[in-house]
Amino acid sequence: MLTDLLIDAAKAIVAVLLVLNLATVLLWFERKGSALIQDRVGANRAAIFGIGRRLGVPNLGVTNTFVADPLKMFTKEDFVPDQADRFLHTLAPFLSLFPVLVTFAVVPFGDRLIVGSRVIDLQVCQLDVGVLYLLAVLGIGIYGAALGGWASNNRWALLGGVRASAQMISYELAMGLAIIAVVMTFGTLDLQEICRRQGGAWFGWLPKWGIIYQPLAFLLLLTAGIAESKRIPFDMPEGESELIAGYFTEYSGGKQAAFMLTDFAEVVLVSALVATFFFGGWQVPYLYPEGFRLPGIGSVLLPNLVVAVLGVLAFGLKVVFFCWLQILVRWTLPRFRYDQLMYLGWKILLPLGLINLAATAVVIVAVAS
Amino acid sequence: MEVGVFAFFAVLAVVSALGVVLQRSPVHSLLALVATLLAISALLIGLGAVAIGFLLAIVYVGAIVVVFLFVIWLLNLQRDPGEPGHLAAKFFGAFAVAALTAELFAFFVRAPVGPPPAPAGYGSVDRLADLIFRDYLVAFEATSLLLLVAVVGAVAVARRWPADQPRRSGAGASAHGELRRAERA
Amino acid sequence: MVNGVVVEFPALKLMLLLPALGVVFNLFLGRRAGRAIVNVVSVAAVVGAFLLALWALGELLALPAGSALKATLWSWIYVGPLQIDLGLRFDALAAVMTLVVSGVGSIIHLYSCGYMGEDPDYARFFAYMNLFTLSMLVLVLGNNLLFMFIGWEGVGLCSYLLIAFWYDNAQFAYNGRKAFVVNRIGDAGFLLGIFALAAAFASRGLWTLDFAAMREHISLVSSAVATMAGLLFFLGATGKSAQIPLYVWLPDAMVGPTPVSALIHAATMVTAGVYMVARLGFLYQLTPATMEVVAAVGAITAFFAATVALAQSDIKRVLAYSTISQIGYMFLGAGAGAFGAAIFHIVTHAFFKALLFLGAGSVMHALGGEQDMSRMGGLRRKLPVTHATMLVATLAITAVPGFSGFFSKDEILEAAYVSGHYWLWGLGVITAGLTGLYMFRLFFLTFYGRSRVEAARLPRLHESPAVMTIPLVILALLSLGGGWIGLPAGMLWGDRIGEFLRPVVGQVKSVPGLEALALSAVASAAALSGLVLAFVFYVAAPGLPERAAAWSGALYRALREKYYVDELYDFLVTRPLFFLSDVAFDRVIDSYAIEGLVDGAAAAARGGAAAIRRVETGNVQHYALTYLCGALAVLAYCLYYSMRHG
Amino acid sequence: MTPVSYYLVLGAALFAIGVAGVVIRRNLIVIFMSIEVMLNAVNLTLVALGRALGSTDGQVMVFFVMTVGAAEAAVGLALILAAFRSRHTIKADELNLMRW
Amino acid sequence: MTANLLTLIIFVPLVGALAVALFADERTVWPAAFIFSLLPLALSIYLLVAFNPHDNGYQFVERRPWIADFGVSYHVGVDGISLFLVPLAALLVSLTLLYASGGDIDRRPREFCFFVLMLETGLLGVLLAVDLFLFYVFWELTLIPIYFIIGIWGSQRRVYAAFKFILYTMLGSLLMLVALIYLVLHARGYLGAATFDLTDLYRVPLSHAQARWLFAALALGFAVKVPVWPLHSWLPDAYSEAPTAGSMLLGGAMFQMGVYGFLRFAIPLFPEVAREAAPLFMALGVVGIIYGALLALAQSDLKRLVAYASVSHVGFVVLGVFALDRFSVEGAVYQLITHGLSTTALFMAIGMIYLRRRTRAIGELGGLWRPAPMLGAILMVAMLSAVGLPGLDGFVGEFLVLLGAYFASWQAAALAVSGLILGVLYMLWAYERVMFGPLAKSADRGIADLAPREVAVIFPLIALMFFLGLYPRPLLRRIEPSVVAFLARAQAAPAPALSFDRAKPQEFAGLRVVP
Repeated sequence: MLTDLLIDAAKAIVAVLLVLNLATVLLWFERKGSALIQDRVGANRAAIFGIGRRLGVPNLGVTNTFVADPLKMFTKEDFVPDQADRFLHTLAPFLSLFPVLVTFAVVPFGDRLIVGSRVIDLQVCQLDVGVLYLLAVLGIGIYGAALGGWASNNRWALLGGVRASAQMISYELAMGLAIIAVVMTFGTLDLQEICRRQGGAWFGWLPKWGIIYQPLAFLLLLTAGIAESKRIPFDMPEGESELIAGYFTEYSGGKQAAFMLTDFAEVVLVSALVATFFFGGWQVPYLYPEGFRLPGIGSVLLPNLVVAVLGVLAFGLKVVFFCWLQILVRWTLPRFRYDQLMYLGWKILLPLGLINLAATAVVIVAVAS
Repeated sequence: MEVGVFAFFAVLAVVSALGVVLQRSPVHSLLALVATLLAISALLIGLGAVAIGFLLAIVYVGAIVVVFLFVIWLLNLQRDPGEPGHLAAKFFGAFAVAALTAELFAFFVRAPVGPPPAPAGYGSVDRLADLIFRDYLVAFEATSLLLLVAVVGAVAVARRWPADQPRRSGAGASAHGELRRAERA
Repeated sequence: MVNGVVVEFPALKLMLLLPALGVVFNLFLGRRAGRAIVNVVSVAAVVGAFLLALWALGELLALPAGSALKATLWSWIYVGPLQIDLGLRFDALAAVMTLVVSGVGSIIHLYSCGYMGEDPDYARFFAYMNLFTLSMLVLVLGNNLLFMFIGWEGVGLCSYLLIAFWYDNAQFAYNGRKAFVVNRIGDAGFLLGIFALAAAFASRGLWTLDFAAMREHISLVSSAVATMAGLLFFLGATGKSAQIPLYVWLPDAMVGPTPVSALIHAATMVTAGVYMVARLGFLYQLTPATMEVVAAVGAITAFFAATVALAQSDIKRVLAYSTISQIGYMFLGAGAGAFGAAIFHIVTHAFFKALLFLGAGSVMHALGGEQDMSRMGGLRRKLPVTHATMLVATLAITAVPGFSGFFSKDEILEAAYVSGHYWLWGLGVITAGLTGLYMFRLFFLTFYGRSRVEAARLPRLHESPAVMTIPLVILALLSLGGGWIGLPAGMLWGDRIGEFLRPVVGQVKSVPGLEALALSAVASAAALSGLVLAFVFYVAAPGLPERAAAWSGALYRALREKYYVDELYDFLVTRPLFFLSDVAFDRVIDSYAIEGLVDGAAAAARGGAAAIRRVETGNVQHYALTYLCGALAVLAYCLYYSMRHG
Repeated sequence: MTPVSYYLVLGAALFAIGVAGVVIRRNLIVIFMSIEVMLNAVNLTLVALGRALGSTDGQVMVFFVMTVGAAEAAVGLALILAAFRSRHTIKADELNLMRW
Repeated sequence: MTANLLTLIIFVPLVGALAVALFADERTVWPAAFIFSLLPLALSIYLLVAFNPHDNGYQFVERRPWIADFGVSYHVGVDGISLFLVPLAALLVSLTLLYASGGDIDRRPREFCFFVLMLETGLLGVLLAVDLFLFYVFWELTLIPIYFIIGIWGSQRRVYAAFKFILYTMLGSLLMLVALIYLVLHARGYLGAATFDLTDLYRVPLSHAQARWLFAALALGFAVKVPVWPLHSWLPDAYSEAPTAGSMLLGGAMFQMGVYGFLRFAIPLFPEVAREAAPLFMALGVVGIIYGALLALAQSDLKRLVAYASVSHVGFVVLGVFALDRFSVEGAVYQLITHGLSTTALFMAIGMIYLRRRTRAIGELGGLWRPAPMLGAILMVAMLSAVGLPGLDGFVGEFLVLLGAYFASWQAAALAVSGLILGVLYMLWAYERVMFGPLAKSADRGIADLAPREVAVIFPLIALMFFLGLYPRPLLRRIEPSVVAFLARAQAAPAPALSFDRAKPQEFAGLRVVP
């Protein structure tokens, strides 16, 4: 009984650490990537006792993002504006970061791993209403931004908070519809089950991934996801030109770091969801639990461990790819005006989502009869 | 769902409910409300009604309370400066609530049966969906209509009419005034 | 006791039709038809009635004694067993009365053509006079009590209309109303009498109000009911015939035109009471007690009125009181059982009283409406005919032997004496004296002594035109000879009228010759003494009356003021009545009590509502609180219920 | 498993607290939130009893309570907004025009 | 034609009302309304002719189920008692319309005609209904129009008067409704099926206590309408505040409803209790007579004087009805007719005076005889008829009532006779102050006598007064059988006060006396 508990705890810790590290890597990746895109050098100053320079290694700003910034963040003075609501001010960052990290509990990053007699499901917790959990927790995320803006007793912060929550509600709706479409096609709310149902291939060569069933839902989810994470082009809450830093204007130090982290954690989350729902999560094309069955060539038997590791690697690869995609999107598209944002959210994504839903329903009924 | 876990969530619910009632700042009571709702949805999930538990969380915490927050913002409500007076009403209210709790407790304490083992798929979504879309379909459609009406009503009541200047304080401020102005405009 | 045959005689209906046509013509066409035609039509109507009456009398005389002529207009009220027709009955009693009414009536109608010469409302006047004649004939000819009651009230109405004929003057209108109300009080008594009688017969199974039928079965009625009915009828009679206590209206009725006073308030209407008592003689004879009452009231009223007449200065008021006095005599006669004598006195009284009034009328006509005797005197040269006729009338009324008054009044006094009412007889004799006194006082004051006529009126002083003097002469002849139809037994052709009336009203046994002579001697002596006394007072010694008045002081003033009876009535009846109606009922009971209750209830409801309204404080939380309490109550009950039932 | 009476008692407690909030607090918004608390207390009781009786009807009812709650909140808040805009106050006892 | 004669009589005015309300314009409204009121008059005259005087039951009976499960049937019939009231009501309504068109009602004639015709339907319905439910419906139907007539066209305190009138009558009629319902439910228990039909309800035995309460409720409802003495305070206000036409309708046509209610429903349904209550009501009647007369004496407004006069006369009718004697009941029914005539004539005359002098205060009037002798004559005849001068119609009814009352209790008759005396007093006093004396200064000289229209309006009334006074036989002959039936039904108890036993001859020309 204890070992189960330990295994679960291990899974949970691994999941969280993975996400956090990935987030910081993304931070670095984005800084250097954006510099590359904008044809500039990017962070390359920080070095620990000049070791890198002495060794002739080019300073890629790695120490900047991995050592310098975090240290700075956590040692800076934690400033709370006067007359602001101290309790809310400290609660807000937590409320925005916590929900995102918790969502990963339900994201499957691998198939079953058989270790001796025990079968370990590479998913932090097997919840057959995973999707509902997902939506519920995302809902709580809104409070972080909203309270952040309200508690810092700053007009611009408040406006930022209002914008953020309005935006998140609108796009949560669109994301919900997309997810429902997926749930309808796979007939289950459990994400692991959804991934399993994306195994196998049509006509021998076409893998049965979600994107094939639900291409429109994929696009909806991706757009809504980016909007949810409040990253450019859906950057209203912290639009520099207007609201300085949006709802975390009055934040500094650790709390500021928390908001930054939520930002990147959301990116990872969105890519994970997109991967799970539309790209088979840990499914490797033509890889079945017993091994590869290549179309036309034959099948290669592989031990369970190898299959599991291959699954996890595939999943990791897909997540990284979509993170890259989102960062790319961030540094290419200009920011939307707020009404365009709302227009996109309510007048385009929502109807599309409904239409998609209706179409899927029709198809399912047709197929079923 | 063991008693311990139940106790934790029960205490959390009660405390946060008290928070809702007693907090000075509306935002704090709002957060207390969020806490109560989450505690209740947790209890529901504990009771096996998983689908409705999460739905409760999604609908209430995700949407309704946020709207509350929006309204608090719009009205820019600060901390209530405390409410002196009205002692009679308060005392009488408290007394009535106490009596209510006593009576309810008297009822529920003697509820006889402990919950039997839940049947398979007890709280699952499809059982719930089955009931809603088969036995209670009419009610479901009615509620959809209700929601539509509510939305339209809310917009109609709360929107700012074109003719609205910033209101002089109180004078002629009744709804009738608006109508008259709307006619004039 | 009397068997006569009853013959159908349709002409009776015609007798009523003529005056009715007269009324209709005058009312509707009178104004357009012009004065002459109106005069002719009106007089013709009454004369026609008189001729028909004579014709009917002839027919009646041809029939055996006690018979009657009959005619029925149409069936009136038929309710189950009670069947009342508008039936006419012309028997001996009705004959006499009809002749008097139509005869004297026509004379007076003739006279009023002259008297009302200049009055613009002549059409209305003659309409009323014809209506009066019609009502009087109905009263007299009616064969049952109810039809008679119609006539009874009809004459009351006509007297009201005629008294208040010159309605511009508010006082005249008041007097008219007073007359009608007092009459109405009497009529109420009459009506109650009818009910009592009807109930009495009904209890025996006999449903009728016919005189004949009632007379036949009168034995069915117990004496107690008979007494009550008799008294009630007599109350009606006092109202109509102006006896104590309901006489007060007659003196005030003099404000009407003189022919009206002559016809209605002298000759006909006021005698209706006596006729009614005579007609219901069979009822009265059942109970001697009522007879006593009738006689007593009659005598007392006679005496009382005579005393008041002494002190009146208005010529018509004197005549009014004299009428009351004379009718008192008639009731004395009736009360004494001599209905025949009473009727005979009606006849003679009609002649000389009508003459006196018309004479007074012609005097006033000559003096331009002057009524106060203190401003007359010495008129005998200017008004010779009036003077002569008035002399005859005055002699007749004071019962100077030979004149008509003597015979009828003597018969009454004799009957009174015979029936044992000695002190009533004494009172009667005294009154006879007083009558002589006040009548000649009037005569001398008017025609003899210094002329006190105002200078202004002197030039116009002239004898009345022929149309007025001829009736005076006719009436004078009748007053003179009228008495001869009722001579005391034994003389010449005896008591023709008494014989004629006996089948209907019976007759008192006459007194042996000697005693009768003695009685009439005493009465005549009293009368003559009155005459002499008057001569002494008013002709011989002009100053004497003032000195006498000064000496008697309070008594004289009391007489002049009619014993302050009007003021007494006013104090006892009219003032409390109006107080009762205005203050007690209208203000206190109606508006305060009943209205108060109603409005009070409304106010209470409004008050209650105002109190309850406070509950709506407008505060949402109070409502929530009340809601909560309600819920608590329900819960408590459920708890209690579950507790009890486990 | 915890006996159902615990849930009922908890539900009752929450309901009572909600009622107290409604009756005592002056601020309309807080009143509104207390109402939400009352609603959810009822939801809890419904599901608990449903669970005790083994039927899902309780949950269906909760579903409908939620929709009604949502509609009520929407309209209620709109009313509060309109009231504030015209009367400049959301104190329950100051909004008492509908009185005698 | 004779099959549904009564239905025609009842509903022609309603049709007329609707027609007038919808189609008539300013010019044609009065003639149209008048013609529509003439129709029921003609029909009711035909009814008079076709009525079989010897049958004492209901004639021209029409009976169709209406609300079957409640036992309510459309059951109308006419008998001796209601026979003459119907044409009278129709006549009075026609005359009212004719009179109103002559300047009395100047505002909104269409609504006025509508209300008058509707009132006529209600009134005729009340008189002809034999089914209790139908009766109640018509009873309520009459309330609404008269409320508006007083309320809209009345004088200053009209709203107060109309409201008070409605409250009084409504209170009474609600009690009546409760009694009706209780009776019907009780009947259902006994007869098996609920029935509102009067003749069926006769057969329902009731315990004395029940009967007592039911009679009290019904009696109160009718007593308010009659009005019996203590409940009369609505009458003076209603009569004096209503427009002349309204007073005519109220005083002339609607006045019979209360008494008719007693005769048709209250007494026959609960004879024992009625007999028991007879002395009380007789006393109230007598009080009413004297009270009304004294009040009339104290009034300064002509209309209020006539109002109290009618309170006094109603006292006679109540006395007559509750003497429960053949003569008095027949006299009472007769007086219903004659009082209707005389009150209407009086109000008409007062209306004419009002049109000429614009005031009804007796103090300000005076000397009208000189310029308007015909008006004076008409007022005189109307007053004398009201006071009961023999030879006019008032006397016949009064005589019979008093005769019957005398049989019942001579004390009551004796007191009631005082009413006659007081009657003359207040009538003539008023007449004198209005007609005689010098013409009041304030009056302008140009007072005209009666116009031809006015003569046409009042002539039928005066003619009827003389006719009914001199030749009442045809009416009495037709009323008699029904009164006998009514009394048989009420088993006229030996009058308490009468010392002698009343050997009542039972046999008449071939008449069936229905127990």
